[in-house]
Amino acid sequence: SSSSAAPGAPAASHGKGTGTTDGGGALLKVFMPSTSNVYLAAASQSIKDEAKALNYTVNIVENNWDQTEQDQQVQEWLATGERAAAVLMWPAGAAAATNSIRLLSAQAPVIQFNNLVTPEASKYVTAYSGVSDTGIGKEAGANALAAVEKLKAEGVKFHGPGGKPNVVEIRFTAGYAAGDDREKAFAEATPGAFNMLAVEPTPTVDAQGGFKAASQVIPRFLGQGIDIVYAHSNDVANGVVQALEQNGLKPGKDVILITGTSSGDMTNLRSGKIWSATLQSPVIEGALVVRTAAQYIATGQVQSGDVTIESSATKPELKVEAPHTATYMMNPQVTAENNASFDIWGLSFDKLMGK
Amino acid sequence: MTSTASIAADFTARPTRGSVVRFVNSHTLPLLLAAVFIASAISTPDFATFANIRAILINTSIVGIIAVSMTAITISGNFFSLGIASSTVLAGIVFLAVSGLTGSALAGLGAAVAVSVTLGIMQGLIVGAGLNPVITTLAVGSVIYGLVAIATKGAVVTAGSVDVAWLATWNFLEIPLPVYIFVLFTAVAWFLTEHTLIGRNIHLLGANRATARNSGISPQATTIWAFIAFGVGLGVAGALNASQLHQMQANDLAGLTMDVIAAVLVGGTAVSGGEGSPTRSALGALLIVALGNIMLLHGLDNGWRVFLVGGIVVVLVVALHVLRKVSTR
Amino acid sequence: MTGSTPLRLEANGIFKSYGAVNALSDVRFELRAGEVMALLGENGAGKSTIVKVISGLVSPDKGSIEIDGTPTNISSVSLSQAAGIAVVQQEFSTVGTMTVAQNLVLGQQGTPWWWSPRRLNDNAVAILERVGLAGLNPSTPVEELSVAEMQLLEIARVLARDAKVIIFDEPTAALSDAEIVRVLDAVKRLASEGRSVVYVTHRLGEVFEIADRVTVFRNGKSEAPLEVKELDVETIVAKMIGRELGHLYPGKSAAVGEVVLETRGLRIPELRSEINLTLRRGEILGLTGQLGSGTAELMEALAGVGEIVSGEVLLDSQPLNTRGRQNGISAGVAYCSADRKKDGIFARVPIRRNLSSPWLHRLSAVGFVSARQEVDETNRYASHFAIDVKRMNSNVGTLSGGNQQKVALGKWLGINPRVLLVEEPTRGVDIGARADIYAQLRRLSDSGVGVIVSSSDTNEILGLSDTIATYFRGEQTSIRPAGEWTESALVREVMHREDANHD
Amino acid sequence: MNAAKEFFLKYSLQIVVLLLVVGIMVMVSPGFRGEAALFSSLERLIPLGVIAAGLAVTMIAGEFDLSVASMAAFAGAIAVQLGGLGLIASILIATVVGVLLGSLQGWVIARLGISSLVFTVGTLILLRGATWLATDGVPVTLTDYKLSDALMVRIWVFTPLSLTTIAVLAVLGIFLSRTRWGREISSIGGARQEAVASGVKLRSRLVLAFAISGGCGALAGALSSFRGGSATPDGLANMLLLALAAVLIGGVSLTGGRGGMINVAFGIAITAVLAAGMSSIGVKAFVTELFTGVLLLVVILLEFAISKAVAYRASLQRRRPHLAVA
Ligand SMILES: Nc1ncnc2c1ncn2[C@@H]1O[C@H](COP(=O)(O)OP(=O)(O)OP(=O)(O)O)[C@@H](O)[C@H]1O
Ligand SMILES: Nc1ncnc2c1ncn2[C@@H]1O[C@H](COP(=O)(O)OP(=O)(O)OP(=O)(O)O)[C@@H](O)[C@H]1O
Ligand SMILES: [Mg+2]
Ligand SMILES: [Mg+2]
Repeated sequence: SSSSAAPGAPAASHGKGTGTTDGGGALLKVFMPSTSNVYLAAASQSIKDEAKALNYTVNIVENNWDQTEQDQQVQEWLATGERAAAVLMWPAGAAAATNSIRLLSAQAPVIQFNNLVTPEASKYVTAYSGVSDTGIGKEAGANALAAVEKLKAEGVKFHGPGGKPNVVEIRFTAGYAAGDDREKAFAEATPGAFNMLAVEPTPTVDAQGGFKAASQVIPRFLGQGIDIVYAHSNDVANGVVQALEQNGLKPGKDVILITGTSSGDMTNLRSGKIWSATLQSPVIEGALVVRTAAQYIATGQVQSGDVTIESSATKPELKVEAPHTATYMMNPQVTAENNASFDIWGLSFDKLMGK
Repeated sequence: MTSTASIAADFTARPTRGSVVRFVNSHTLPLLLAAVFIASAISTPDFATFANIRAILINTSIVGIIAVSMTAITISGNFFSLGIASSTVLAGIVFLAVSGLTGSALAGLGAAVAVSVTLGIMQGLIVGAGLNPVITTLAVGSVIYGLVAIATKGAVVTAGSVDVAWLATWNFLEIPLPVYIFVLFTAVAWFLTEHTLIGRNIHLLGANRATARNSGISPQATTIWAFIAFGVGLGVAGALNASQLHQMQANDLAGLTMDVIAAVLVGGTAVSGGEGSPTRSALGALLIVALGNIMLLHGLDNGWRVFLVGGIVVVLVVALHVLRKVSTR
Repeated sequence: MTGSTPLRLEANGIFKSYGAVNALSDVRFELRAGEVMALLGENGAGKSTIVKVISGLVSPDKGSIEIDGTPTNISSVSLSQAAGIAVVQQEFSTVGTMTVAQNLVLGQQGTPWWWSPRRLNDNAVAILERVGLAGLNPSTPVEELSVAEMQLLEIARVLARDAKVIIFDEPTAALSDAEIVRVLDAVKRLASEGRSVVYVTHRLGEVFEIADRVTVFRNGKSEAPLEVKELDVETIVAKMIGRELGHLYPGKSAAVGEVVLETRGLRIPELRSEINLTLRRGEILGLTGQLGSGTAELMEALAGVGEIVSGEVLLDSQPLNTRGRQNGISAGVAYCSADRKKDGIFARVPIRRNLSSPWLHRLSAVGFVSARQEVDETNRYASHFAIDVKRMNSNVGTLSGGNQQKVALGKWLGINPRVLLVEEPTRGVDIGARADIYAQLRRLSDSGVGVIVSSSDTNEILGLSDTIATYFRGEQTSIRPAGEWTESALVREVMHREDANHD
Repeated sequence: MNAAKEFFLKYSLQIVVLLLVVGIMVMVSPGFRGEAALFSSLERLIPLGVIAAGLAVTMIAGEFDLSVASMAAFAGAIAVQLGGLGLIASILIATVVGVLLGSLQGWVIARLGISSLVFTVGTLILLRGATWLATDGVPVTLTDYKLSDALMVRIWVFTPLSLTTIAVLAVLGIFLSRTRWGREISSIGGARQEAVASGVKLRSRLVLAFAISGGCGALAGALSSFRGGSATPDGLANMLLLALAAVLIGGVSLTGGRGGMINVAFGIAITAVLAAGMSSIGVKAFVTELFTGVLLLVVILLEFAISKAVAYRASLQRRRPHLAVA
């Protein structure tokens, strides 16, 4: 979804690169939502660690998941006239953050993370790095297809018309862009494979919300038979597990639960009630955004095109080369079987999840 | 003209006005609920299934328990608490942590209730001394939220390997425990407000604080009791919520405070105090959840759901108000 | 006098009822230009109601009002003001949180909307002077004023309006003599300027000093106006009451026993001298004085809701704990305050639960209320006070004032009272209920309960009490057996001499 | 001189708290100094300040407009979508819509005599739903972001945003304390029956109070959405409690009649400095919330203690019986 256009005028005005990934103590200004959520807490810690390793100073300003507040904070910072080598921006609401990003881009290169760059904002954002909601949706789709194949081989019959599996999707909150991407990518990865019964948004993006939505949707389709539930995150799926069980369905047996992000409590994933999740590591995302910034500062350039980084066992050396317009983190599948043996960048699954 | 006969005549001569109106007024909610359920059963295909009704009950139970217990505060003339969400989250986290440590969900439940009641007593002391309840609970709620977020560092809290889920999943006739607890809670709360000294005093305090004081009813002690009742409800609700999902985090339950307040007000408990009942709040909570459910079944998107629930709340509180005015004229 | 010139104000066929109570029925009221019309009648006769109708605060159920011969709509306060009517209401109508200057122009359409605080203050100074409040800082919040100052402020506000008709509803009830003189002077001046004044009062002396004519109200009905010149006090009283006083009060005490309650060197903030009172079994002790004389505070102190500086109270020779109502209640001290709506009853709660409220704990073994016992006992007490047991589940707010007062009294029977403290036992209560209440108080006293009654109604005190203590401006001025007083002497005593020549 | 002394005496509590908060922030945050600190605190005034001012007007009238934050969100959505008409026009239209909806609300409340607390709990939800419908559930953005630049022009430490807030506070302050209608709004909060008996038209003053709060909410929402260039269906939801806290910290009474725009100004100054200072140190959002809670508790406890002391002094005065009337 991101354009391959070279960064706009603001970034060019920062001229040539420093030629080194060593920050020399320069400032990275970070705007992101509240670390009262464990994912953000881990990402924030990882940003600090990586910045320290690359000899950058970081200053993080948190908002309470409120774009208005973030807009204010951006204004305030701009008013101080403080210079930063780059701004790392996690918009509280990407679709509503364009104006702040535009204003920031006049002051320093903006590296956006976590929320995909909107087409409108693309001319103000120097580079994106971090999670790919499209990648997650795609991976979840692939996982779902694989699960169906496996079950078919075991002789399981599905409830939908023509033997297609019946699917209920519990998606992120209505209007939440990450949810739109995950919904769309999943559909594109599974063309015509499923009989989609309903796509129900959660009131909040957590287990509570998952339970609230699922507990009312599931009874409605009990009669038709539900084969697969696709929940946008593991955390949301934890609520779905409860709702399934309360309706007498055994997740993992009667119903296959395919999920996106590997957030939240892992008990259900480890016990197999949740069939699979996709890795979204705050540690990698935090490190990645700092690295992207460092690369840009070093080269003063961006190469057009997207790249998804590999799931390598060791953390790759940071080279002085221009970052891509978008650098996506890996989204490998996480299951009951493989989560114990994870080893990416020398980190176990728990470590990757910031524990 | 000067005899007692004229006074007796004075009593009997006053007609009991508008008995139909009064009946409708005192039974508005049950009548309305019945109407809503019947209409939906006819118009909405998946509504009247066992699983759906059960879903409605389950979704009502936690908001319902809190609404029922907060009714004591409202009746006592102390408006409502603006710190519900963070207090419930705290109770849930205490429940999980203590269950995890001791290996017993019951110990966790006890601890959650104990912590909530302690907080209730503290707030009751402040409010009973004459400070504004709305400000006090708003402030305490913010403080609790901050402290919980700091203490948990934003992490999801669980009970580890200890089984706490049975509290929310144990079921009888396929209806899980929280629903029974909700019903029991409502019944007990009704009994206590109607038939105990403290319940009666809570009513009288809300009906007229000055008269209550002159009649030897201590505003301080009575307020504290109301907050204790509230604390018990919060503790139980927090524990049930946490056990339902085996987890809790600081940011959970963001919309809970408004849901509970709406339930109490839709139930028709007077904000000015002295009037209302826990049963009505329970029905209020049920009505709101049922309406949301019906709209969900009709596939309305979120905007319409919020809009219609808002519209119905407005119409309902206005109708209750007008009925009350007519029947007490 | 006139006949051909239209009356300044004429109200015809006015009806107003509250529930089953006819506050006004077919009332006719007239007012000539430049006259002072006194409006007289017992408590609850409907005086304030007609005043409220004329001031646009209350819409009558029926009736018409003409001003200068033209039918005029005065159904809201602003319409009434626009028609040239200004009123000093019986209850205060100043806003405590606002300043004196702001209150003086509050609700006045005529004041320019942009007036600065200084302009308002200048405006205020001139007005305040007319009622002798020249020294008052116009930017003082009204809640910091004394009762008398507030009353004078209200009068000042009305004087400031260039009104054709000015109504005073008991303007002098809270004032001392010097202030009263000032108000009466102001009234005379208004009349001499050609304005019409309606003057509601219970002080008959004032009538003869300032009024030209008198309209008497009785039970919501009006009598034809009478010329003051042709009247004397006895005629007026007979017109007002329409019956003989004798039947109202029960007999006096038969026998007086040992001491029930005693105060020794009691000092409370509002009273300048020590109070030493003795109440004996079988007697009713009456305390009387004007508003602000200190009787209310003395009763509150005895009940445990007021402040005591020093001294002690003995109940049956044992020291009584006077800190908090709860102690008083457990010692058997019952207390009925003067304002039952404010702190004597629970209006939106059924009679039964009102009656049981002070002693419910007695019926609750382990916190659970015994419903049967509650029904039994409340029914018993209700019948004592002639409250219909069939109505026990009706809210007290739906009862008439007299029956509300019976509930406020009756609820104390359940604590097994040893002493009953009653303030203003019959305020706003009509004659039938009054007799009941007096009889009941006497019966309680005869049965050994110590009864202390405080009232600003000297007639009531004289008729009911065996011993009377009088108070004037924070001082106890006498304690004497009731038999030693005549009504006029007692009135003179509480008004303190200067006022005596008024009747 | 005397007036200054009176001012300090009247607002002593708020002044002390403000100085305390400023002092602490300057001490703990090296960056929170001078113009930058002033600017960043002033920028917090939109939307908080204007919403608080509107809420305060209804509280002074003895009522509550709990729908004010939802009104802000709704108006923000309208303003952004009308962006094509130009900055001023769309903000004005949104504000007028707020005034109209507020008046309607006030009229219903006055007409029925219903508790505004109860009624506006309903409209709070209703307007939020309306915002969802108006935005179709997704964030709506300006088509031309440059429109918002005019709002961010800096004039020393001010921007048109903070200047608007100051203007709103000043106008409302003068309106409430210096004009007849304004004083009548305070009077119906201070003593409703007495005010009516004095000739104040209750209904129209209630309508006026709610029109002001609706207009303030809408103005704040429109301005804040223009600054961000966008409006979200669930935006500004936390503003109700923040504004309530600010108003209460400023010393406006929950029971009506007491307090004015100077109190509101103090309240929002205290909360704005706290929030801006905290954010400049990079304190986590929940710590800021914790501090706001503590501050609120401290303020009401102090206020309580002061009121008790005043009552005690008054009772001492009462012991001198009978104030002489001149
Ligand atoms: N708002 C009201 N609701 C119900 N009854 C009322 C109301 N106002 C007055 N009444 C009743 O109407 C009757 C007339 O009252 P009103 O106040 O006019 O008497 P009044 O002559 O002014 O008495 P007082 O001398 O005590 O002031 C009384 O029975 C009173 O209780
Ligand atoms: N504040 C009020 N608001 C509404 N109705 C009231 C109010 N006060 C009294 N009433 C109604 O007015 C009626 C009579 O009250 P009021 O005090 O005038 O009685 P009363 O004429 O004094 O009766 P009694 O014969 O007992 O002396 C009651 O039926 C009550 O319903
Ligand atoms: Mg009167
Ligand atoms: Mg009466």
